Amino acid sequence: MSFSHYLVDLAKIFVSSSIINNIILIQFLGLCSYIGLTDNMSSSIGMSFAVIFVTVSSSILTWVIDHWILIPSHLQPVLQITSFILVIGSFVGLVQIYLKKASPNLYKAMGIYLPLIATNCIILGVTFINSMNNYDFIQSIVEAIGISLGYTLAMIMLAGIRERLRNSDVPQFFKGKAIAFMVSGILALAFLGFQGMIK
Amino acid sequence: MKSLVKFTITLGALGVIVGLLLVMVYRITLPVINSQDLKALNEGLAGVFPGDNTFEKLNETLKSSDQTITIGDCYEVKNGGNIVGLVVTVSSPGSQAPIKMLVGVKKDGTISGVKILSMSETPGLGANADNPTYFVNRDKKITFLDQFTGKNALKDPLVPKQDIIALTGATITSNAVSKGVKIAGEVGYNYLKGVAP
Amino acid sequence: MKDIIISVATLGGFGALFGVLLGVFNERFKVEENPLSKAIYDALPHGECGACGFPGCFPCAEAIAENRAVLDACTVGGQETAKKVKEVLENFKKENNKQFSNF
Amino acid sequence: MKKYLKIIWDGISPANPVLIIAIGLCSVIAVSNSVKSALLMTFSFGLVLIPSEIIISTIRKLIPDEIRVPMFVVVIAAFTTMSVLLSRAYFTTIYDVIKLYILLIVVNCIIIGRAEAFAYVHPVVESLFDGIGMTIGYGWVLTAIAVVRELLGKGTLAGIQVLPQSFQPALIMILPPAGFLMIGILVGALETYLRKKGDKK
Repeated sequence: MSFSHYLVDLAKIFVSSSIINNIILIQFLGLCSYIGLTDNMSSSIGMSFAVIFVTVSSSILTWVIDHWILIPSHLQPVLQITSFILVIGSFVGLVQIYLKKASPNLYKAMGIYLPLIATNCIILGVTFINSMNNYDFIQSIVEAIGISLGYTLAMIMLAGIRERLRNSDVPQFFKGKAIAFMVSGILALAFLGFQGMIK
Repeated sequence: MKSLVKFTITLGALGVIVGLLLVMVYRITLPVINSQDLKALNEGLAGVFPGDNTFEKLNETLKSSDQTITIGDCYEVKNGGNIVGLVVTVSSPGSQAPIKMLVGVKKDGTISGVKILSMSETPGLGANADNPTYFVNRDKKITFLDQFTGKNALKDPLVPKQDIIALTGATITSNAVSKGVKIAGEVGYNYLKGVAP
Repeated sequence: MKDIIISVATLGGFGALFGVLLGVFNERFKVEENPLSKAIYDALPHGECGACGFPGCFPCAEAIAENRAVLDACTVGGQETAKKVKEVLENFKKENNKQFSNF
Repeated sequence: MKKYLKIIWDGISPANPVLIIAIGLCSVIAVSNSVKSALLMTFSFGLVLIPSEIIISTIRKLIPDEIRVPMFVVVIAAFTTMSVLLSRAYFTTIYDVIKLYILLIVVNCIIIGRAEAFAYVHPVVESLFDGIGMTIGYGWVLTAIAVVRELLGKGTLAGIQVLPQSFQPALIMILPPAGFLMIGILVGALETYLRKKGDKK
């Protein structure tokens, strides 16, 4: 198809992966770090950068593995899950070691949630979505960028809201994580409004 | 330096062991899985195009008019030597991944039956598409897929909220299935027109 | 036979490659661990539940080590964990008074 | 024996994976709209979590600390793939039912969360009981939410018509956002219960 068609298609993938099918508020993947870290803004931003880096680099490498090794050798049903996760887990290991040195307080703020990115539903989700829709190389990178920016958008939104909630009188019953769930429910409802924006 | 060697050996050895185990299990289970898939396919074909017919795989792949829908293998339906219809494998983009279906098409374009081969829609919502106990019409016990049987791919619009009742809470899945069936019906009709007028 | 080679080569190969990468990163970005927080971390129940307000047990252990948090910060652990943490702190203080003082 | 019961009880309420540690939420919200899928999810979840914790716990001495994350994920992913292949070949009826959930479980954070937090530092038997406790803890929360959502959303319970036909189901309850709201209420309830129990002690 013509080049302009291809660009329109890329834009469609980007918009639908970041907003319309937002990975957190519509597809409900990656909620563990979403609820756990948004009680302070700096760890949410730190986590989002870590997720962007690992998502994009993993989807590049997993696309290469998928199309150069797995599909030609018909070993996809066997090796796909394990090889993708090996790549993602190792990238997370690299980020973990690097962050421990580069910004120790960010590393401490992320705590348990940093290793959790490894199986974090988002990254494996992205690589699987790319593989199932058999996107080509550029499309899978755009999808990865779109989804991780969608993740960042949702994280920063909730982190901002929770910071304001801290000094407003939340009923005792809902203090802490409970109000974060309620707010996310309303955010998810709002994001439902984007459905069907792209025909 | 020491940790580098330690990591490489441990991760490398783990990769090798896991690789070996996975292939071993794959080799044992592959023949069984293939025979199961073949059985499921034959059941699917018979289910989608009732009657005692023989199914013969086409070696040419047919083109679909709509760019988002891809047509897979097609099977000519023969009854006593003459062609009575075509079963088309079609996959259309669902909410997260493509939905793969078998669609039976008669010579005049009417749909003889639809079966979903694979999809990954959310359980309880989109996944109700092939749920035998989920009825769009409770008293006549018609499931979501039964609606398509008997409709004509050329004359009927086959669009949710018009002549197809959509799945509650899963508009994307309903649209994807309906569009897939419509395109498969057209492709089947055009092929059959050329082969058996 | 071919599939065994491919499978072992892919997983083994990438495993070794990432082993090297992780090893290099680990050497280059070495950071000395605070022995006290490591000791306190071992005393905690590793529920990683975040009930103490810290995202995970290690941040909580470091907070106790740098006395940013109180001894029984770990609510799930309750009394016995608090007792264990107190023991770790005591014998740490006895062993190397000098090192402990500059934290 | 009392120690093991404590571990199981931890999984059920004080350290409930979903409500307190807040991990594994991805599948809870997506799947908790009908009791049938909630029970099937819990069954397939236990099928993967318990053996994974046992495997990780047996080989925990061989895993260097710095690269424990890649090691865990590869072991668990390999184990899940093998069980999928075996169940697809030999237990096809079970496989057809839980095939949608398997992918959800492989990405589930509880398995890695527990491998990292518990199985890596505890002996095998305790890890087994932690797996059981976590599965029950995960299961009761999922089913509780599913009961409420299916009742209000469809008027049925595990597919059986419970509320009279005249009841107009609130469609919102089966839509995913309701999963968030339901968990919010449950977390609030459990935390107030624990806070009250904590003050009394």
